[in-house]
Amino acid sequence: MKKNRVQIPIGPIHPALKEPIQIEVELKGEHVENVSITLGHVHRGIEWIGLRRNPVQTLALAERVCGICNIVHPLAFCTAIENAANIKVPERAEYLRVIYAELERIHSHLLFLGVAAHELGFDSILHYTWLVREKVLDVIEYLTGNRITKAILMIGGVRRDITEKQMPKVREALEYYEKVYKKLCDVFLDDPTINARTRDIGVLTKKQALQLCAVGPTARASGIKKDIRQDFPYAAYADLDVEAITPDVLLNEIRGDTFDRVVVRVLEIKQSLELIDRCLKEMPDGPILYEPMLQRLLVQLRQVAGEGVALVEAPRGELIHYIRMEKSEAPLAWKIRAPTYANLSSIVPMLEGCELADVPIVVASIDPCIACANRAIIADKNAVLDQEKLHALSVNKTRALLKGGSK
Amino acid sequence: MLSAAKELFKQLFKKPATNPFPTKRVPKNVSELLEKVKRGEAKINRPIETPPRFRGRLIYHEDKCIRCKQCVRICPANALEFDAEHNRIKHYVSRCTFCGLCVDICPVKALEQSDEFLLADYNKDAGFLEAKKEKKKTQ
Amino acid sequence: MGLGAFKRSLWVFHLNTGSCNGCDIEIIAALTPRYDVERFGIKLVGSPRHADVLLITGPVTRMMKDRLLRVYNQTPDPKVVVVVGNCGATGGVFYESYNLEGPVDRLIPVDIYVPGCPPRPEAIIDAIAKAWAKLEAMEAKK
Amino acid sequence: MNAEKFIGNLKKELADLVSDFRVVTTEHGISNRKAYRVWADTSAENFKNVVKKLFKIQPYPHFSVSSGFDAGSTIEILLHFALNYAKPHNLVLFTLRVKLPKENPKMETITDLIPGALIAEKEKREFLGIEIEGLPAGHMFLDESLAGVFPWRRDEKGANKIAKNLHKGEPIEKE
Amino acid sequence: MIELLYLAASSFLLICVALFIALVFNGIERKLIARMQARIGPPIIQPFIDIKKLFMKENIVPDSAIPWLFNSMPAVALASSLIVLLYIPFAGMPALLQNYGDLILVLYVLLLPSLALAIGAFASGSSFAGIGAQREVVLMMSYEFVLSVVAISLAWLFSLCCPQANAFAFSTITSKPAWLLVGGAGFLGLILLFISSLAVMPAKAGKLPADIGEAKTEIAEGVLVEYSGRNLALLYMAQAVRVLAFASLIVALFLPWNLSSLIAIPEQLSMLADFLFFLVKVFMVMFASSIFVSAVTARLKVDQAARFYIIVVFLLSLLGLLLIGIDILM
Ligand code: SF4
Ligand code: SF4
Ligand code: SF4
Ligand code: SF4
Ligand code: SF4
Ligand code: SF4
Ligand code: SF4
Ligand code: SF4
Repeated sequence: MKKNRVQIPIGPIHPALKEPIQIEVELKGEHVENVSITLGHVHRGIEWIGLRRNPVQTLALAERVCGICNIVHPLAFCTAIENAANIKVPERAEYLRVIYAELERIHSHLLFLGVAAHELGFDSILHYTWLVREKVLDVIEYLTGNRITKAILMIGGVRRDITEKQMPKVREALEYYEKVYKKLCDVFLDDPTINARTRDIGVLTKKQALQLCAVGPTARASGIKKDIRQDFPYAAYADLDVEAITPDVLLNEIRGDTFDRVVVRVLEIKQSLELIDRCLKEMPDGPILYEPMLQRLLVQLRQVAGEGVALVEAPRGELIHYIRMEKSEAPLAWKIRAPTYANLSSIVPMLEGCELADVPIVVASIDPCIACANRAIIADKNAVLDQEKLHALSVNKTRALLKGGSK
Repeated sequence: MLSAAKELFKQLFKKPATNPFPTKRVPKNVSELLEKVKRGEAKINRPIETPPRFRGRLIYHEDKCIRCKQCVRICPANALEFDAEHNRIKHYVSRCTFCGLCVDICPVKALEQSDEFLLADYNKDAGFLEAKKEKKKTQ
Repeated sequence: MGLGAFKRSLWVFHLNTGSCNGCDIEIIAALTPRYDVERFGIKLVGSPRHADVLLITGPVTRMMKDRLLRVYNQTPDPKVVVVVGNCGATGGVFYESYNLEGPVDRLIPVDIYVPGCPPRPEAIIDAIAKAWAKLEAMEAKK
Repeated sequence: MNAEKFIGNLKKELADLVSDFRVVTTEHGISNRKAYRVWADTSAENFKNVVKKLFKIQPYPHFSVSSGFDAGSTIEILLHFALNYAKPHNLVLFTLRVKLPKENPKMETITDLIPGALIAEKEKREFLGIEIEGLPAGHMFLDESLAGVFPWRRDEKGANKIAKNLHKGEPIEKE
Repeated sequence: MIELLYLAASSFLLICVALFIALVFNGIERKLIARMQARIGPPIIQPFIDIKKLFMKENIVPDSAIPWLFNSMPAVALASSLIVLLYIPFAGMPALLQNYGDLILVLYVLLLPSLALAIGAFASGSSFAGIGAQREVVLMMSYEFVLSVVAISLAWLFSLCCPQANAFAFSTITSKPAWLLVGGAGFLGLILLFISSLAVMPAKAGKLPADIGEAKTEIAEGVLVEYSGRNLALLYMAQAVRVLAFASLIVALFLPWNLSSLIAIPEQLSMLADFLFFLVKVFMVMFASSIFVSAVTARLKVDQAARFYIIVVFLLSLLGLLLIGIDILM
């Protein structure tokens, strides 16, 4: 329509992105010609702060890497320290960890569905999913004492048990979700407008997903059967034989588009419900902490010299924490890599060629939580990020490095 | 679309899911309303109930405290300070993360968490924890 | 002119200056059916020009400092600034860092603080009630 | 391929490129299933060859991230790879350590092999002041005012001098 | 002279009443949408409160804007939406300005608010607003075709049935319900025309799934982004009146029955009853075409919406025209 290009900065304070991140899309008419991403707006230097505090204090900090996945960050942090210090977590605690983590996944995926609907302008569904989500928040608050920040994990176990008396409420919530799950499927998978707005939009091929190190539902929607819960034993997932969900389970095909990423998340809600149910049934009795005395735990941690690394499947994908202890109060090194950090690069190929109207939903479809990605990374002021990457991609193609990777 | 449309249409005739805290609508005059509530002439709706484990505002039992300062040392947000002048612990509500680590570490249970969470204030230092308060909750 | 209409039609602009999202999702939750602040005429708007209330979360990172000031200036008077969550009020758990310029009240005047990490949605509603009370007090003085 | 066998392979392939090849296992759950973490050291010259070798053993090695810290006289960079993925319970978490001299920390980029490593490499450059050869020159990405500051350094280039205590409203150095 | 004064006074009265009704309907709409979303929702008088508040706020003109254009367009938008109402026969009463314009004119005037909005947005100099304005124009072009087909079909129908009258005049069109003039095929054709007019409503009203010009998540309120205070209040009212005007138009064209002609009502009350009945009809039209639809749909993209109007709805209306043609000619 118009020859000259318009640059529309989306963010850092754009209504579609509740968090500050700057995505600059260059438009030709309504079509996206060029994308560049700027981060760093919410960089708080968490890792650096963590090097000034003892591990138990840092646990509270890890919890505030992100307000949405605040089980998985402490979980990865604890697992890394336990790995460094050779701490064996009691079995009951491992099951409790899984229950809390899966409750969080349900809340996070429902939140995603609401946000996705909102990005499509479908606010009625935003209200519906967030109303449904209140139930799991109630359960989380009931078990941990707060709706959002759970403060439930502790190095060597969990801080609070699920007592027999609390079981009925948890069960009731599971039943409630069994019931609404069908409706959620109807709403998200059969709705013509949602379909029209997400099918074949923002495609990420399997090859691109591999090259850009995509993780979690983003990778699975492109057909990579990666899921840390399935691949790498941690907590009680070692006993649970989780299976990675790809969209072909439901649709018999994989397109790697925005719709597929919605499908994966909808199916994972069901999977989480089943996992919680199993854990409640199979959870063994026993202690929930390796060392119930906080003081003694701290003294012991001060003696640790060594390093540990942990992989955890967060709602948005693989999360990794690395920690190095050197016989002192505070750790020597702490590195967090949250899933959005890994998935962010995937936005660029997804957006190329999209229309402006698709930008919010495509960006939302990796379920970005910039809080985490930013805690350490910084930004590109120019449009370098994508150009470099596209260049790298083309280099890669010629080298034909992919053997098993392509579709 | 049809299933969503049906759900939404049905909802028209159902009761809304909203908890009308503190009043259903903006009160004509808030200060007057609060006065009336005090006198027992009017009632405001309760917020959604907090569960027994809820981690609200801290309560400090000065008489139990042995001044070991463990809580000051563990607090991740630097919200607790030892007030040497008055020989007691001082707590900044507007720094607290409500994590409960201080409660866990206190050897004599001189700290506990109440169910109080309606803490909004015009002054961020208003929340200093000065005197002990009885825990309201029964559980 | 009476502030009555102002009180019953607060339009809100939400700005994240480096929070962990915890407070932000509770703000959105306050809009959803369980809490529904629209019954008070409260509406989340997409442009600071339409706003009467700024809801600020987060400890203000280096990069967001200028934006915070700009948004504050873009908001037409009269306006109310509410800081949601402790990291915006004091820095909270992030109280020592090399990339923070906060807390918010060092940069712009703040009317109401909502302690919590994050506060429950109803604590945010409570803050709104306090805002009404403050507006009434302002009017009474005139 | 199960993890044990995969690790055997890995060890054989990397034998002349790495030193201190360690396998650490932890056990989880009632079934005591093992999780495998492999650690290995290599030199700045060899590290890229190791990464290339990984492509031989694993069709597309998943690069998770690189960590790094100031160890006093050296800067250690750790590259974390998730190998043998998509095989239930048999993922191998491989960490490759490269020690760089503090005076002249320099390493090659791997973005030509793994484009997704871009952000992690930039992060190392910004936070530890490592020169990454072949990584397109970007700007200083931390805010302009932070030029020359590498927050993760423990020496005078670190962030201590600019850090603030928000509760007190003063620089941290004063404490 | 007296005549003219009388006209002016009654126009003024009508405008006030219409403004009031438009805002009440807007309040009801917000309430109903909230209820569908399981919320309590704002009070019905919320629009009045909002507008009163907006008038109290500062009116900011951005530096990049062309001030006179930027400031005048909201008033133009409101005025033009109100004027439309003077042409439309309200509740069986002849329209106040019925001697000064016809259906064609009304359709044109009804375009003005959208145009004013687009011009104001261009004048604000914001790129968000610019994109919003572009979209608004594209959309406008796509649905106007539909409306012209509807107008032509009706006029054709009436020109054959009442050859002596001006077929485009409202007095003709509302003199008897179109439905009574046609046989089976034509009836079907009218239904199609009715449906296509309803389908245009969301776009005309700026409601989902076609609120593309304001798309909050993409372009931050688009055309409205730079407006504040008084200007925003005027635009808000213009929006509400525009919906009312278009809904009244649909009612006038397709649902002209009066309550008093259907059931026996005492003479003194018949005016009032007709008026209320008219409002009910308008509301039903709004509910079916705008309120309910916007609660249960996602936002379409401009090209999707434009394609929908140009292909689906346009064809539907053409088919309606064809059927009516068949009916008349055979
Ligand atoms: S309604 Fe949605 S897009 Fe709009 S400001 Fe709120 S969260 Fe953002
Ligand atoms: S002396 Fe006791 S309280 Fe103090 S650090 Fe040692 S174990 Fe902890
Ligand atoms: S992107 Fe995720 S974390 Fe961020 S506001 Fe949206 S839902 Fe919350
Ligand atoms: S991806 Fe990161 S920021 Fe987002 S929810 Fe997960 S941990 Fe939080
Ligand atoms: S609850 Fe946590 S943050 Fe609050 S004072 Fe206690 S330890 Fe500190
Ligand atoms: S830990 Fe308990 S006893 Fe010790 S100083 Fe704190 S409150 Fe007092
Ligand atoms: S029980 Fe433990 S924590 Fe408590 S006073 Fe004794 S040694 Fe200290
Ligand atoms: S106050 Fe707490 S929950 Fe809220 S944004 Fe800050 S750290 Fe997150």
